[in-house]
Amino acid sequence: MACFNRASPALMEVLLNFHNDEIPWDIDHHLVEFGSVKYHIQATTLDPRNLYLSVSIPPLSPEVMLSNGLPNCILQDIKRVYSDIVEVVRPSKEGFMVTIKLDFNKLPRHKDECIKALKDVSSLQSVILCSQFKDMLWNIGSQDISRGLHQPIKQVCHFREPFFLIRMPEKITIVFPIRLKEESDVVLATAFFQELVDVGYSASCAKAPPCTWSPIPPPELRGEYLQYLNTNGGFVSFDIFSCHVKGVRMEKTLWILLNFYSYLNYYLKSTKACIQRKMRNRQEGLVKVLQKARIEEDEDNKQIQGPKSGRKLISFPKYKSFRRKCSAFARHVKRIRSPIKIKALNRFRRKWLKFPKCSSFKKYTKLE
Amino acid sequence: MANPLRSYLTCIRNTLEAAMCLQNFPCQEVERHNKPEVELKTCPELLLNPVLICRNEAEKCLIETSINSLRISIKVKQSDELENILTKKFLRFLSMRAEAFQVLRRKPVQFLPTLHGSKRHCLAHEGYDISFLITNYHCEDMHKHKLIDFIVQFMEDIDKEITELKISVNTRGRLVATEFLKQFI
Amino acid sequence: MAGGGEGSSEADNLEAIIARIEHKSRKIESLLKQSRPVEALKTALEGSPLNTGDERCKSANWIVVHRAIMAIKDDDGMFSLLDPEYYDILMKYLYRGLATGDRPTCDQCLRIHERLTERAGLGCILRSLADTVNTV
Amino acid sequence: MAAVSIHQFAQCITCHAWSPDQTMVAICPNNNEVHIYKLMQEKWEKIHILRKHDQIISGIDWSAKSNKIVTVSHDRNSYVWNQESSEWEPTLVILRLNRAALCVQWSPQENKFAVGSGAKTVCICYYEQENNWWVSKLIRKKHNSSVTSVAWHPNNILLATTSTDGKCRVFTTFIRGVDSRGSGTGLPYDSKFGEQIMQLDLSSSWAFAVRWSPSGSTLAYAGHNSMIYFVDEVGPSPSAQSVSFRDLPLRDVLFVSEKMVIGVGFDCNPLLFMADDMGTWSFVRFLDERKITPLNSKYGSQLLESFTVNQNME
Repeated sequence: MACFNRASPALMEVLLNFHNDEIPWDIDHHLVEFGSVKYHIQATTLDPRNLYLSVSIPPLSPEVMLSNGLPNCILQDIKRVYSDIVEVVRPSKEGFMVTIKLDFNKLPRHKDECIKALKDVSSLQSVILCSQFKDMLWNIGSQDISRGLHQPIKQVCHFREPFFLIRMPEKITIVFPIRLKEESDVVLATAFFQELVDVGYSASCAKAPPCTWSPIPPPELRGEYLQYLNTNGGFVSFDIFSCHVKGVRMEKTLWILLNFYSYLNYYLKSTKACIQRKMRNRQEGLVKVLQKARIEEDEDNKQIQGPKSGRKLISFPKYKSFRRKCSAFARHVKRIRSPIKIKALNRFRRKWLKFPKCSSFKKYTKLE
Repeated sequence: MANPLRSYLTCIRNTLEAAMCLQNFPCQEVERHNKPEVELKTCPELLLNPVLICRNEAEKCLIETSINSLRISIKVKQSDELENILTKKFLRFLSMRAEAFQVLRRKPVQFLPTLHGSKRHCLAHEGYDISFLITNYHCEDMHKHKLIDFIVQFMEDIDKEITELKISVNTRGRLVATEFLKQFI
Repeated sequence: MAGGGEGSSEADNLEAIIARIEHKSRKIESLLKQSRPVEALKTALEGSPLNTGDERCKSANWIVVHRAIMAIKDDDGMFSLLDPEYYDILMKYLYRGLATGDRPTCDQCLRIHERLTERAGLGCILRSLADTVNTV
Repeated sequence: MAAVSIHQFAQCITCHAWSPDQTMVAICPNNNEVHIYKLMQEKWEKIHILRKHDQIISGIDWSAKSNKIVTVSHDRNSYVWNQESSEWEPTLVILRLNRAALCVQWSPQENKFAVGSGAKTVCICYYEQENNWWVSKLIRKKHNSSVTSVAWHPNNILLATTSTDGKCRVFTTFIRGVDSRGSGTGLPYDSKFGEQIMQLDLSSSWAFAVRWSPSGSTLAYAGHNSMIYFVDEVGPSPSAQSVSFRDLPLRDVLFVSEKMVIGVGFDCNPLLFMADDMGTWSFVRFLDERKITPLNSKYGSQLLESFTVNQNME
């Protein structure tokens, strides 16, 4: 579920095609991304410069109902981001959270700028998500506190992977409970979190939100539903201070955090692929070693060998002539061979043969 | 002082050289059968003493020899969970491709024969990571010393591969973690 | 061949074997004090209870042999003094040491195993593998 | 000494036998066939293929006087091959085995042959003239494991066997109507067929390759524990020597003379053993100087049985 790109590539393509085509045409497209983000794109030849884009995304929190359309603050954000080229249409299309009208006449003339603008439109989903998230961050706790209920924790379900927000006086902590399917993923992820924590302490990342990992739930979460605290990969927490959400950094920070799970999963997937690749290389190397052990067929063809002659300086092209010479030599040897009298060895063996003193020891026993 | 890994592998190599004196041997129990006696274990007189060669508590190699086959079971060092998982992954990867190796058994030996009928080798009870079965047929179409080279290289490579994989996973993790946190800046 | 002297493995014999091993143990300690590790090793290997099926005797003797093996520091010195008749029995005990999984023992046994194989050949290993009757 | 000549007949040869005049050799190329090669114009030509067995052939013997070939196989059968005109004609010998046959040898008088088997038995086969039929008589007792080799004493009566139970045994194989009493065996006249004369329990592991010296006074066999055993005074009180050597175990031995034995085995290099004037046996050296270069791999990975060189030396 890699959705690090804010802009949806599919949506972007539709918009670009629509923009580039000289001849106006009817569009009535439905797009679904990540299983739960739905788009509807509609344009008609009657109104060639306007395009209607509707979007529906699952709510960040089970407590928030968005079926009645987006809250005002989010609409404000949309208006702010897209200022002049986009207009929010009310009521939104049936079954969608929001419908916007994109006025192609208002797109910038310069090509690059125009593409950038379309890209911004394609990232409508992220704008809405971040806006929701921001809203939640601001409101968390404060409402409850005002109502007299001290409940600084909010559970957020993004793509069915819940995480927790904990409001503290000076910071907001985001806690990701890590649940993974495979045992090997857990180990790889744990190693990754270790690195994440280490890197977080290094000077180069001092400005990033401090990150911690713990195999057990942070104390703030005690009392939450066990089903959410039941993890196999522990808990990763990021502390968000005001400096991380100041001005333009706000949206970036929120988007990164919203994508933490995807980032993790992408990391695991690519790491496993990398391991697999390395293992395959190693396996191929080993298979080669084993193949070398095989007694080759061509060795069989080397039928007649000269008796231990010192003539080993052959190059491959000369192999045949060498073989001929060898066999001639062997024939010669056979002819001059006379019956070998091993008994003669008795005479020579004192002179010629070394007796391994230590290797052959014997006992002589009379058996019953 | 010699390199301990080298002595360990040399010991295994020498033991295998001695143990790998296999011959075609038809089954005594079942008519017209010819099966690796080391797997059947029906005739104790056709088995040699199994030997367990350890480098330490974590790394060991069991060599069981019979008249027509021998089985080598290896336990690879795994000092932490990551090494453990990488070893498992690697050996499973290789076992799935056992046909490429021929001599690799699909499942490692999970039991330990009690050596000389005693209880003292209880260290080895956890089982092994991977096993090789070598029969006289392997020795007939492969060079014995090269086959042993393979086993030894396999053991060396597993060690190397696990170390390298671990370094690679950690380096990768660090890079990706840095990239992740840099996004905030 | 060294060892293997014990023909019978009668129960009343076991006590005698244990007593002899204890005696050996004292002798080895004294030899080690005199810095004569090879003599100690020879003493340890001599009269090893091979034929008996009794684990207690075998373990007792192993403890003694282990003590002597671990005291060997100079391999070349050892082999210059150790007669070939001890090779086969030493090889058997080296395999016993290698099976322990104890790192110092394994290191020591691996080193001596390599040197012993150079000297005594693969035949010596085979005599250890193949002798299913006289075990240590 | 280097090999006189090397000829690659097959990737793997499981057993072989020389023709009486040693111009031919019968080999099994690790399958169910016997290939007969003849040396013609200094080249080995394949002249016959004997196909009758349906499993791997484990033993071949070629009788010196009567020019008959006997083969045994894991298929539990044996064939005696007679050369008629230019072809080899097989005669099936029903061994009455329910396990593989492992080894075979013609008796010195060539009126009997012995087969060792995986059924822990030995078959003594002899020819019944009136029925034109080879009869197999079994020695069922004594062996506790497969019989790995058989060897006939020159007296045509005593048979030595080795087994994977580690023992070497000697039996009498007197068969009424085939053997005559008192044929110089020095054995009591009442010795019965299949009676065990001696059992040697020297080897702590599998025993292989039993052979008699030419005179029949010494018996040699090999253990898988890299030992070779020499036994004199075969009978009720034999004397034995064990010689251990530093290399891999033997699979076959050959007496070149009373005092000289050559052993072959997993070292792929024949070993020479000799007895000194006192009769003490010891390992002398390897026959092939090319030792200690295992990298030279053309020679296969094991040498289970090979007397290419030795036969020429006799």
